[in-house]
Amino acid sequence: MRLEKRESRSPALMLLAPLMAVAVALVIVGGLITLAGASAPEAFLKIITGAFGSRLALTETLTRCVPLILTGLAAAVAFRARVWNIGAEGQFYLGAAAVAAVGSGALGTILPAPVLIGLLALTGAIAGAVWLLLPLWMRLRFSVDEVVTSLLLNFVALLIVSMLLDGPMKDPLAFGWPQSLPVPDDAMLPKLIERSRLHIGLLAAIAIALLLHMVQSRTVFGLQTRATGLNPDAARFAGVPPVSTLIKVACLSGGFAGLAGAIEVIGVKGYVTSDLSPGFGYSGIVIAMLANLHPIGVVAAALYTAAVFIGADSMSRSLGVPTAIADVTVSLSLLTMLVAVFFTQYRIRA
Amino acid sequence: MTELTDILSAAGLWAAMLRIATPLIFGTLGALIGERAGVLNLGIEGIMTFGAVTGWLVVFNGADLWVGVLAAALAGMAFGLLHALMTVTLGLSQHVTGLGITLFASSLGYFIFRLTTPAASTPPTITPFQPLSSAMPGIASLFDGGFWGAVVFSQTTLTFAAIAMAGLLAYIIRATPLGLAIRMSGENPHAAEAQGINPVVIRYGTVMIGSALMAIGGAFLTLSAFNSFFPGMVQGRGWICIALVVFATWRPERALFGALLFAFFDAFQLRLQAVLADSVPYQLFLMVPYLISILALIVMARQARVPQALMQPYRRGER
Amino acid sequence: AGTARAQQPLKVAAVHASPVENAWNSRLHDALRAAADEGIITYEFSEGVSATDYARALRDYAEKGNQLIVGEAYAIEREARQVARDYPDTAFLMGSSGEPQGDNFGVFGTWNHDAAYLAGMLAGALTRSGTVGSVGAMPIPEINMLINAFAAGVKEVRPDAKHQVSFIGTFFDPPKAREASFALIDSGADILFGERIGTADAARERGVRAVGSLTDYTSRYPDTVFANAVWNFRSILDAAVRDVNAGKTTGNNYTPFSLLKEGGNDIVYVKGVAPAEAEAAMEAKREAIKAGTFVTPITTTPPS
Amino acid sequence: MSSRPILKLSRITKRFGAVIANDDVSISLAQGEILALLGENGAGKTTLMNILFGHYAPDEGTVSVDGALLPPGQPLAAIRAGVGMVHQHFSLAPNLTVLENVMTGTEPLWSFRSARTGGRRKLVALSERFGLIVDPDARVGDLSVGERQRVEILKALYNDARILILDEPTAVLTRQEAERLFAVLRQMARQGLSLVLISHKLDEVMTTADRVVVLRGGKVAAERMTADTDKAELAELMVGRRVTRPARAAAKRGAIAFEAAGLCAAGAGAAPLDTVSFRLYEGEILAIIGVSGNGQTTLADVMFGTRKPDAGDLLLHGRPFEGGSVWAVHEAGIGRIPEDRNREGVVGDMTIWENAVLERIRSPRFSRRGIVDRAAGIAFAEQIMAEFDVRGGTPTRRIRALSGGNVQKLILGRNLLDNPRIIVAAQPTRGLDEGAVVAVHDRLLEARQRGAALMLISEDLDEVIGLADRVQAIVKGRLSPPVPADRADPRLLGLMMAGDWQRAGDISAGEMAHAS
Ligand SMILES: Nc1ncnc2c1ncn2[C@@H]1O[C@H](COP(=O)(O)OP(=O)(O)OP(=O)(O)O)[C@@H](O)[C@H]1O
Ligand SMILES: Nc1ncnc2c1ncn2[C@@H]1O[C@H](COP(=O)(O)OP(=O)(O)OP(=O)(O)O)[C@@H](O)[C@H]1O
Ligand SMILES: [Mg+2]
Ligand SMILES: [Mg+2]
Repeated sequence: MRLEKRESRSPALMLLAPLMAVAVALVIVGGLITLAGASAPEAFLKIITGAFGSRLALTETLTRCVPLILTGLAAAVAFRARVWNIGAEGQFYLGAAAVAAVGSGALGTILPAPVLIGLLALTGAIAGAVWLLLPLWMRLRFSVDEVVTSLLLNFVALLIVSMLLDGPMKDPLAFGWPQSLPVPDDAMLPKLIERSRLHIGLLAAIAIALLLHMVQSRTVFGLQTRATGLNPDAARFAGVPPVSTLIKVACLSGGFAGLAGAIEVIGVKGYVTSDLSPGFGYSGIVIAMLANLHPIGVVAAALYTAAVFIGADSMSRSLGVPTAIADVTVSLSLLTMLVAVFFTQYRIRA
Repeated sequence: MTELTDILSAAGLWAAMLRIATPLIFGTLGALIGERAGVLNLGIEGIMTFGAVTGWLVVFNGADLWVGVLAAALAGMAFGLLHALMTVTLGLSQHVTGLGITLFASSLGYFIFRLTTPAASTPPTITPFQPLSSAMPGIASLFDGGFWGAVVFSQTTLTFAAIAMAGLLAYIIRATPLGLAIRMSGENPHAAEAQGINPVVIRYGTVMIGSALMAIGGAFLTLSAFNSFFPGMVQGRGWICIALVVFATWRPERALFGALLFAFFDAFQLRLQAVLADSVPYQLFLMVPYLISILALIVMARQARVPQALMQPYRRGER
Repeated sequence: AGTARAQQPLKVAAVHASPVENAWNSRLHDALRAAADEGIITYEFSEGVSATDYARALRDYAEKGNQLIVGEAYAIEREARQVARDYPDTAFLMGSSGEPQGDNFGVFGTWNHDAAYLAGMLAGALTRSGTVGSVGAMPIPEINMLINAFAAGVKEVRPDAKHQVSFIGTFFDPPKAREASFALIDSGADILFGERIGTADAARERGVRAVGSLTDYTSRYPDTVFANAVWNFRSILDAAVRDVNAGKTTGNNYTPFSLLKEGGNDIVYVKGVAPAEAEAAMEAKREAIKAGTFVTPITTTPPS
Repeated sequence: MSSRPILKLSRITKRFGAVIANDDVSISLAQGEILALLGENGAGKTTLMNILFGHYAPDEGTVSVDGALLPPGQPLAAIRAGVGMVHQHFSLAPNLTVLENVMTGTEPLWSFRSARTGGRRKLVALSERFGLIVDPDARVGDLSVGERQRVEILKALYNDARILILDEPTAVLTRQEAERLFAVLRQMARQGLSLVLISHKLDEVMTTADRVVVLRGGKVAAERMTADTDKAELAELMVGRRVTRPARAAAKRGAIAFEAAGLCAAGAGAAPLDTVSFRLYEGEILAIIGVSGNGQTTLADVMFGTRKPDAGDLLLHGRPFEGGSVWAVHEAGIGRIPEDRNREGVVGDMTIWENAVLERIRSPRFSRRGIVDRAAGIAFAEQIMAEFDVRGGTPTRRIRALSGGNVQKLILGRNLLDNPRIIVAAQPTRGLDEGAVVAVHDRLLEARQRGAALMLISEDLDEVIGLADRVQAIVKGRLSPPVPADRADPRLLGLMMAGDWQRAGDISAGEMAHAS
């Protein structure tokens, strides 16, 4: 028995594989739910209604999509150029912290809202980019692989943010809780739907994904970064400047992750805490992989991931199943989906 | 200043160092052995959590402590098998799979814990491993009151097992044919195959054994360091292990040293707090192992001693 | 309308940021379960809810028709208050260091400092080394005032006593709390005030004594824990349920129901461990607090 | 030489998806025999040997050694049966020592200690016996290519191989290294080892092998005793039609197209250039020869624009030229054919059209304001494929699907289609089969005929003698004076590459003044 690369992929397969993945995940989750004494079919129904079945469900699913799309794009754009950015989590936090630092300062009070929002988004993106340029610099200067360095820098970033929240950025009115000063109301993104958490960041994230897709498929820059990722030597021979290409890619990737943090602050939270992200940076990596590094695919994969989580979380509340079922469902369906994506590319031959 | 020397000369500090280091030693060795064969296992954080749950649950339901350790190891192996299936056989991206397994194993562990333990307002407890001083009072009494007595005999058997494991792995990797086969699989699996070694089997083996060690490291937290399980109690220790592997430049003996060094910082930091209150942010201490690891990487990259096939999938008959 | 509603139990939900075994949450959880058992309320809950999900859980419960939602707003003040504005017909009762808001956002603090003070008096009488220690999560006001009250109690009976504190930087890491406790014992403390779980375990292992906080730990650590500064959420809950059922505003500060004189906190101790005269002095102080003649000092700055 | 067959491959068939790599192949090998396996790129030689060694399991057919069947797909069984393989691409671990590389897998995995002392003794004895000298404790990553080749052979010998397979062992060796290797191989055969040799170099085959098997399209096309055949026949058997290397016609030498004076450049990991001077004339091929590692890679890099010179003057059609930029070189109308087509020439996972336009993507012909004109790129690729006979794909398929020869034709095509006035070609036929070599040579000579100036950097002396008008040798980063090619023979070129320019100069004396 061995694996063999498929010559072509039939549309039926491309449709069937993800469905199989969902089915397998649901069967296992269904078993766990039954163990917990609830009815599996009812639970599945609750997952769907929990993700899409009400205004709250839908807006919450979409709200959670926003950071996932951006961190997914961060991973996708980097991986395509073979920059192994595992550090989106750290970039997310630094982006968020930078936004809170700038937004809660004097600038936050004098600038008009649109300018302020633009400035803050840019600030977050820059902070995130800088945090990825660091491991990239180590790669270019010392040939240190960025997989491990960018991963390690996540924890450094989180500790830095935590230190800032205990120190200079601490909100004196937060009763000692380690959280930053809030950004002014002017800096908060307008809501898409009133009485919900859904903000216009969603449109921005989707627009960025579309734009990125255009850039990657139509432009010289897209062609060149793809070449650099696939074969850096050949790209260099063809006159693609290797260092500046990698730097541009890192700026985009770190920028997206930083922007995700920024938008989480000015879209949802209003300030920074050291538990701002439930692993958005890491989820982004898996999402990018599910999407085969395709920007539009990232939007779909982010929606899928968000929906599964929100749905399962809500189901756990409705049926009294332990809350952890939500994370079990998400992680299982990510793992099965990874395998499904694999089998769209390979077949088993006896 | 005298406070510093007081802290440093107290046996408690050194005993704490050994205790804090133990799960890190297990975890680091577990990650290291897999990486030596070419497989990065970022599932460590989740596998440690699952080991902590499993070990505890088994003992809570009446089994012997060592049965708990064994159960944790087996559970770890199961996740190792999953990781190997996905990364070795299917050749899926190792970091993505590992991150997925971390989320899966920790949430599943938490879920099972919730299902199987009675609702209680304080967490139910077990009787954990006892320090050597009570396990072998005869020998311990010889050292009674002494520095060594306090440092060594306050540990449980698992701590000594961790240290012995570091020595054993160092020996295996350096001096045995198996160790050579592992190294070859991590450096160039094609070359290993050309020498009649099946790198796939080696990778499965090391990932599964490594995951078992990680799970034992997790079980130490519930069976020795503490007596109950809490969700999230692994608290990032797995990630520290990943850093320590790099710090150790993929050598078990240095992994032992690295884990002890980190544990020393942690124990020292806690004691310093008691006297110095809050003059230095504790986060700075916690950053140290990560920063040192990055430094180690920079120094080492020149020597190119990173396993060359680390994270590269190997599929037979594909080019 | 009030009496009609009182017929059927109030729909209550709680959102716990930590697992329900966490000492603080367990106090809410126990009180809510007890009230549910008595048929006063129905109770459902989510636990281990991260900050990102917290506001959604609140909204979800509000949408599902719960009349009172109990939780902790500490780390998500701004969002929690927005939720309360968005769901004006639902009552919220949140652990918070802030002020109540509007008609439906009530707050409460965890004030078991009276009991901590009393436990400190026993500890002060018991310590041989003259050094006691406290292990806390983070230096936030509620934890500070608790540890400060304990230290003040110690010093009332033993003015020369030394009090050391260690913060573990996280709310939930029992092995770490245990290590921090060892560190305190190493530096001479022979009685530990365990604001965090893990402390009493270390004390038991080293053969020193410990004081529990929030919950009664005596049966869990029989020879180690001799006193507990127990906090009873039930009095707060009852007050809030009363207000909801009566159709009154719940935008109140319910913290005073935490006070010893309201039954919100009290010392639970093993008689005969401390010298009889120390127990007597402590009981006298307890009566004084009840009578209002003594007000336990409230110091929210970090202890040193 | 005994004729007892020690190895038998019977009716082997192997498919990869739709491709039939081996189709009912049967081969036998006698003890002490050297068998050469010939065939075009993609004929299935490597696949067949991988089956013999157990890397692949055949779809049909069997392998037997000494009459005993080998279980399919188990390298260990093949090793135990005495089969050793030196792979087309080295399979060594650079971070391990020579001894460790050799000893891996030779002992029972579960033994408590690796018998290193005994292993070292055996290795040293073997290397002395066969003249394969290498330090057992050296890190393999620090060894030269030739030394690594020796380690590969020692690995096989250490396992007591009685049958040794060598897959294109000389592709990366210098001529001297290759000759030394063949001497060792012949000695091994005399000592009773049986060998299978894969090579595209017919000279090597003729001088080393006893017998030749030719594969074509996965089938055995012919079998000959070396004594009964010649190079021309073998070439024809391989390709399936008559192939003759094109002859160089007389061409008119024109003006100086490119000139370098006192050129110095540091090499990254490669040897640097030390005050190098040369002239390229229109209608002429200047060959640069040399033992690899003497600076030809750096020279090529400078000509390709991927390396900036540190000192010296470059003149392009008499005007100063900056260099150091791929774009400038491209704009100057210099065609570039890289040394390693797979590493530098193409991006395997991109399409044929993208590979065709990648280096000229910034030209307004293929992009406007940063937006790629896909239609123009596809049209360009179609034109190349038609004119240069690139077979095996369409413009929108990934280039990985093409064989080496076709990839090389595409690279030639994208450069030659616009009739550049200067062409720099580095090792343009390395690893190609005879048919592909002829096609490439045809194109290069055609360009010379229409007046282009060519620089040919090559280690293949037959190629140089067949194509070049003048030859310069590069030794330790310095260039020898040029020698006219019609006076050059392998002996003279050998002297030049050895750095003995004085004697080389004497031999071709009289022609020197004329040549420069
Ligand atoms: N791993 C593989 N997967 C798919 N197809 C393969 C694989 N290996 C070889 N092939 C196919 O088998 C055929 C024979 O390839 P092989 O490598 O044996 O050729 P070769 O004769 O060694 O060529 P060369 O002279 O270039 O080394 C190729 O045309 C290719 O289609
Ligand atoms: N992974 C693969 N899958 C399918 N076919 C392949 C694969 N690799 C190579 N081939 C096929 O193998 C044939 C020869 O490939 P190969 O790489 O051996 O070329 P080559 O002529 O040896 O090139 P080079 O000399 O540059 O290595 C081609 O026809 C190509 O289609
Ligand atoms: Mg081949
Ligand atoms: Mg080839």
